[in-house]
Amino acid sequence: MSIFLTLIPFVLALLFSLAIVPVLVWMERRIAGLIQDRLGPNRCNVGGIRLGGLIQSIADVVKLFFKEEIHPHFIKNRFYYLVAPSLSFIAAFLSFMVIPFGDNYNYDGLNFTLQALDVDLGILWFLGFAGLGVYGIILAGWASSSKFGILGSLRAASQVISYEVAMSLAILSFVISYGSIDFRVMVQAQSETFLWVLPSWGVVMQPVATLILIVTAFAETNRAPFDAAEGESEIVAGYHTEYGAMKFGLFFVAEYMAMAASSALMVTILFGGYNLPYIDSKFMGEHLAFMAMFFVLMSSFFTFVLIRWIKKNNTYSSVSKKESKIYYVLLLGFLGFIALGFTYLVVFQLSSLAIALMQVMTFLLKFIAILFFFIWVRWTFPRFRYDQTQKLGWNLLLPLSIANVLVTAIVVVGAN
Amino acid sequence: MGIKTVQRPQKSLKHSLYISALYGGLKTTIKKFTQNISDIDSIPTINYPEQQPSDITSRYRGVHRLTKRADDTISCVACFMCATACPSKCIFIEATQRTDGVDEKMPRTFTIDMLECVFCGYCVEACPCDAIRMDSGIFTLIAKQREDFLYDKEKLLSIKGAFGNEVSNAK
Amino acid sequence: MSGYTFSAENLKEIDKLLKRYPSKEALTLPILWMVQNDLGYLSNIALREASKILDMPTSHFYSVASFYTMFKFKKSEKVFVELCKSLSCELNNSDELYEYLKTRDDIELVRVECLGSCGSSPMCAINGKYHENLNIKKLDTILGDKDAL
Amino acid sequence: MVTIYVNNKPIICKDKELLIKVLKENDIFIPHFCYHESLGADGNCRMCLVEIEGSKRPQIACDTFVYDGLRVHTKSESILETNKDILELELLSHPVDCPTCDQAGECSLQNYYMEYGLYDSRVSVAKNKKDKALDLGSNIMLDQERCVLCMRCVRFCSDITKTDELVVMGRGNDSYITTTPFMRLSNPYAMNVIDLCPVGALTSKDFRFKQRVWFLDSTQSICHACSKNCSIFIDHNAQKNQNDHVHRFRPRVNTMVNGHFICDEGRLSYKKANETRKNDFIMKSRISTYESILKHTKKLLQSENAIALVSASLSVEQMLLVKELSEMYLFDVYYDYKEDEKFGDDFLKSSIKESNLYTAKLLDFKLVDKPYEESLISKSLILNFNSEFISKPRPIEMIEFLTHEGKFERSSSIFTYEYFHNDMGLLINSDGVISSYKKSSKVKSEKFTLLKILNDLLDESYTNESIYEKYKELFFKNIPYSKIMKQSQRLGL
Amino acid sequence: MLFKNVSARFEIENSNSIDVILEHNGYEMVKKLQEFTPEQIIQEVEKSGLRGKGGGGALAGAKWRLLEKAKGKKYIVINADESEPGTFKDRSIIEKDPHLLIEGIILTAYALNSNDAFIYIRGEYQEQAKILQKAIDEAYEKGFLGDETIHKYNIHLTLHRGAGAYICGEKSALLESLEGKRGHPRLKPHTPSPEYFFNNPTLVNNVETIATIPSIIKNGSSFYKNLGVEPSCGSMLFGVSGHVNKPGIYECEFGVSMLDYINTLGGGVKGESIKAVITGGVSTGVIPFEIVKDIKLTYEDLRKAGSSLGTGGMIVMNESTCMVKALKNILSFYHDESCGQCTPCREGTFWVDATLDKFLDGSATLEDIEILKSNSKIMNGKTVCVFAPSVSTVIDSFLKYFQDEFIAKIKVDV
Repeated sequence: MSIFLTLIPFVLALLFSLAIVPVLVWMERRIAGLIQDRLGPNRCNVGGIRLGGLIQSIADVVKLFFKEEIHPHFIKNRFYYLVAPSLSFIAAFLSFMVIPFGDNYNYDGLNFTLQALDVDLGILWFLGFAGLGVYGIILAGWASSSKFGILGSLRAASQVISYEVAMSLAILSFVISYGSIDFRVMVQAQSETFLWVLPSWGVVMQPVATLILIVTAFAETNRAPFDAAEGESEIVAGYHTEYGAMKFGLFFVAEYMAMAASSALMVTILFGGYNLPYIDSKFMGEHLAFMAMFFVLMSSFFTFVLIRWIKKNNTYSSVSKKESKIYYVLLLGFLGFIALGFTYLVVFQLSSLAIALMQVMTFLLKFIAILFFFIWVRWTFPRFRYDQTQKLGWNLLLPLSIANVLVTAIVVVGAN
Repeated sequence: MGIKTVQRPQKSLKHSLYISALYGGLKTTIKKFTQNISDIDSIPTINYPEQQPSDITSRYRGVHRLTKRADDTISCVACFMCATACPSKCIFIEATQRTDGVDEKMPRTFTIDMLECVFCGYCVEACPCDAIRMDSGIFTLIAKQREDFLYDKEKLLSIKGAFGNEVSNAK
Repeated sequence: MSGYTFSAENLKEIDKLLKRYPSKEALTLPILWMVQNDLGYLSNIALREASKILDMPTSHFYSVASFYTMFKFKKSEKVFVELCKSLSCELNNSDELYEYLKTRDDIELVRVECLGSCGSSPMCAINGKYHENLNIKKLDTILGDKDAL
Repeated sequence: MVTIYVNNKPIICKDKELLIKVLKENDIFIPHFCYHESLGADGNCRMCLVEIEGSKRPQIACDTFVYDGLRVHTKSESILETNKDILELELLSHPVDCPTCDQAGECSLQNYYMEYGLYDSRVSVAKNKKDKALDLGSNIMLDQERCVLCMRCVRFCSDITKTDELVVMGRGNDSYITTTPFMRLSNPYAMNVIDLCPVGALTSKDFRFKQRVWFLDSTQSICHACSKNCSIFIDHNAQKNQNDHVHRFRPRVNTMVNGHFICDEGRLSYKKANETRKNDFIMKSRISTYESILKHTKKLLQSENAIALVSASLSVEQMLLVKELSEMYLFDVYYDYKEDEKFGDDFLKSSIKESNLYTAKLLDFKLVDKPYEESLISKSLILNFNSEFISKPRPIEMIEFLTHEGKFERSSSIFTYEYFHNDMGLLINSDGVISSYKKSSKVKSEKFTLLKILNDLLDESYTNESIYEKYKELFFKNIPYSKIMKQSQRLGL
Repeated sequence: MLFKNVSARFEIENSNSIDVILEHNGYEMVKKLQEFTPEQIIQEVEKSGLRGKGGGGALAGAKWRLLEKAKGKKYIVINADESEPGTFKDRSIIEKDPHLLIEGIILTAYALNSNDAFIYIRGEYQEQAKILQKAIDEAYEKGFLGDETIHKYNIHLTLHRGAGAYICGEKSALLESLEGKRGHPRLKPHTPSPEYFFNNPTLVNNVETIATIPSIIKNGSSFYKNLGVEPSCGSMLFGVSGHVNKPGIYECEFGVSMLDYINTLGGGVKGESIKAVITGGVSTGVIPFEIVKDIKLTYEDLRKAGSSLGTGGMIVMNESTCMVKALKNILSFYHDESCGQCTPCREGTFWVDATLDKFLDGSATLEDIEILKSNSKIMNGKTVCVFAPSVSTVIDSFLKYFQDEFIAKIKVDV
């Protein structure tokens, strides 16, 4: 049992990083569709179950797995060519490993950390591995022996160099504010209040650094509007022009994972991490029943909203009614499971587990919201030109972040 | 003389911060998103292929076809104007002597590689004989292998126009 | 068509003319006339013979002969009527004659440009002989008298 | 020398020169149909009307002789108007069947229409009907409707070949060009009328409907059909997804060699360029690689007692490298040639069919006669440089350098090299004129050139230029390479 | 009004026979040939102000001088290729007094030191050629022509028959034809020079011009000079045809009123009134009655009226004539007769002819009038010879005076 419980953080990390990718892809497509007055993927199904099109992403993954591997003949260095996507993937994956999804929890007197890798230097790890991701890209571009590839990777590399500095400095100002580089400490620091009413979230404490962090996070992950590195209108697909099948898939997954990691980072240092505002683990432990009730009520509210929405909108074909019924059953079942689960945990006073569960749910909610924001931004803003990207990075964000660090340091030193 | 010089708008602080513009953009898209998600049926969508589009007009650039003259002979004279105009160089013609007395020259082979075609319609514009048209109304190109996308003369001749006016309008 | 030989009389005439003109080439038209007067048309064999006499390519004879309207490349057995269509004749109703002659199928009718009989129009030349101040009745009698033609 | 002013710009030219010639030499646009450098003026097309100061009416440039101070305008409004009107008349009876016309793309009517016309047709009367697609013989098709009666073809047959097959028949608007009745075009230079014809009236039956000319790339080259070495353009192209294909040879103006024309046989010899060998490297009837066959050859050259036979059609540079090779490995070089008395004439056809015999003699190669057969007895290796006259009396090692299929495919090792249409080089013709042929920059060559193969055998890296320069003092009267590239040079006999 | 100089012997019966002619002062001057020096004859012709009667009206003396100065064997060619519709004066000389022509030729040849003369007669004149040939033979017989002549001057005269090409009336085309080629006019020399027949300097003169010579030599230059009105000296065989009661050839002095000529000699117009007159063969253009009534028959007067005297063959048209049809007739003549050498003429004549067809079948539009005008412009002055410019003159004159009739034929767009 304890081994099982030890594995929980890993499983969660895997879920949040790897398993979120198909969901993200689905979200991206559907949101893009809805923003653009389209429907997005909605046809792919397993036995009539379409999960709103989510099956499409799964089908895509399957397709990518089984596609023919093509190695262009002009690629001289097969090893680097093959290692590049893996490098990107591993870097993105590892950077996720230090994100805490909840407070520590106890079971049977054992203490578990809700963090895949229980390290104290969270931010440094994150920065280290997030920065490493670009090596994969550079290697891919170079090993492709393709002009588009090398141009894409050069763009990506220069972009990362330009924005890494500003990002680090922005994070430095958070580190100064929170006085720690440990994510968990940061989260706890954010559960307090600021100016009596506001939650002391990073976004409130450090608005400028927040802005810088968000912008640089976009740039770091090569997301629109900073995706000149794969600007298909000029350089086909940038660094992954010569990649196909699962090799491309790895880049694809890595990109989304990097995005997920960035979101997780933002949740953690800007939006109070796994905590609800004003409420920390201690408070939860003290008002467990009330909190549980709140969560169950919230869940049922969302469930009923979702059911109403399905009822109204799932009119695609004659089988949709049947499908909807299955969804109702599943959703209600899930709700029932949550309600029963909480009841069980509350009744048997497994407060630590209950708190962990609630915190993971909170984290997930914030996480999805940030991801939504990522997607929303992508389908709103046009791509920056390469020179504009550089200008923004060096001329605006860098001085701003330096100034912010200085001001923060002065305030913190002055306050102490 | 005819050039009007337009002053670029002066950059105000509001402009250079871009905040309001960013906000405006995000507002527009989220508005669309919420509107659409709350009433998905309001998105005008054709459930193709169960539902077939009904709004294809004669100007729609569908799959090419070769027209015939009033006397039911091929109207193409293999002048290569289409192949010359083609930006993707996907029209392959071999000319030969025409023996049916209608004209001097006709294509022996006339092949369009539909996989390379970008459906720009330049070939139709270029044709002096109204011999190639894109008025078939066919918008789906499906085949099981690459070779099937090579539309040869017989195939192109067999495609019917979807909007009447079968015969070439050339003199 | 076994061949064509110029008559002795013609050859003598050619010899005489050769002395008059500065160059052989100038005899083209006289020789063509000889052939046409002889045969009624220009036959290929005769032209080849002519080209030998004048030491000129045959093509020259075709080119020159086709330039002039009076040379014929085909033999015609019918009565050859050249009806003037120029302005003076037209003003004096040559059209009427034309309509009439069109109905006759025993003649080969050609409308030609001015034959220089404007003062005695309308007119036509039948087998080269001028008939002037015509009207349908007069024309009818002329054509009726086959022997006189 | 006198100074004339064309559109107010001074031009210095010879006195009493034809104005149109001066204008053309100075690249001043002057439309014309009947005038041709080789045939002179006829004055019938009236396209070359120019305005001459001091003369009331426009004058034709092909009947105006220049004198000092002549002031000519070719672009004044009235002249442009006049040219446009005359062009309209030229097009009046023209069927405008450019889609089916092979001349489209190199047609004077089209070019002038682009220059002066671009108007909508005003013609509402029925066009004259004449014969189309007449086969005149000698690979020539005539379309009388397209003819503008410039008489270039007729004048060519009467003035240049003096065969008088073509003739203009009829008068005025009904006149037409045809062959003399019961005659067909049959002179050995007949196809030149295709190039002479400024419109699409005379087209080549051989090239008919094969390709549109705007797809063709032209390369300056030399005809290899006889030792006259007429300058030609090779018109070739590679269609998408296909190999390069030579479509025709056209004469290239070279006053030192062939003037404006080439013979029909030379013109049709382009077919040989499309029949080159498929397999590149053969060793004992098996497909092999360049490296291995090179190694094999070097080994043989070092160990065996060799003799070489060269084709007298190799270029100067190729022969020079063969000479280098023979000096390195100490073997004798022989050549042979064919003489066809029936083929030669005093115009553009030479009875010697090998195009570079002059150089073979110049380099002291030995003429094949009895000693060659005798010397074979003691030899154990024959090197054959594309010669047709090779014989192989007994089983003997043989290395062949071929452009086309050879006689001894089975028993020899073969290097295949690029035929002249994809190569560059120098040739010296039977009159001792050295000319250069160039390589198209557009063709992607798959085969090696003989120069490259020989360089590899020699372990040297001569270029066409460097090998020539090395020997120019010795054999070529010190004429610099660059000068030959620009213009043929006379070496003298 | 009627004046008899060249036509003096026309009325005599069998006037084309040498015996009859000899009785009527025939070959009078030739017999006295040796009394004159060649220079004297040339001077007389020069002084007389004799103008070429073939249409151009250039001074004959100047032309003779050009030839006289030229080097080489000289030839004389008599242009009897009279093919212009409305013109038939040379025919009357040939038919009625061929010996006058021969006499003129001998005088001219003597004056210009030429021993070979040719008469180029149009192919259609078969009967006339026979008459002329007979006359020549008679002259040879009587010793006026040949190697040993009674007047001690050797001259050979050859009759050369054309074969039906109007353009051969143009002197350079005539020489081309005489040389045995297609009758294409030659490119004009850039300086004044005589014509050349196989590179030999050659005089080409009209039949009537040469036929006038004997009378000038006989009566002296002042006699001829005093005829007519300066600078249109002398008399001319004017012809009249078309809508007149007495069509024919009547010799008059220059300066006679055109209307008088038509009414008295021509016997008046058929029908009610004169609508228009084509003044001197169809190539001279048309003038309407308003101008006709004030005009005198001189070169200058007619030039002023925008026409020209041409060959003096008038075609009279009465009020019933359709001018569109008349123009169509003339243009189809030009279309038929264009030699096809120069593009503007070859295609232009075809186009205007075909355009006129459109007027006649009622399918013409306003643009077709523009086409006629622009073609008339392009045919003027862009060609080798004056054939195309005449077409342009004709079209211009018809459109100038009778455009209304053309517009009336235009299809009315509904």
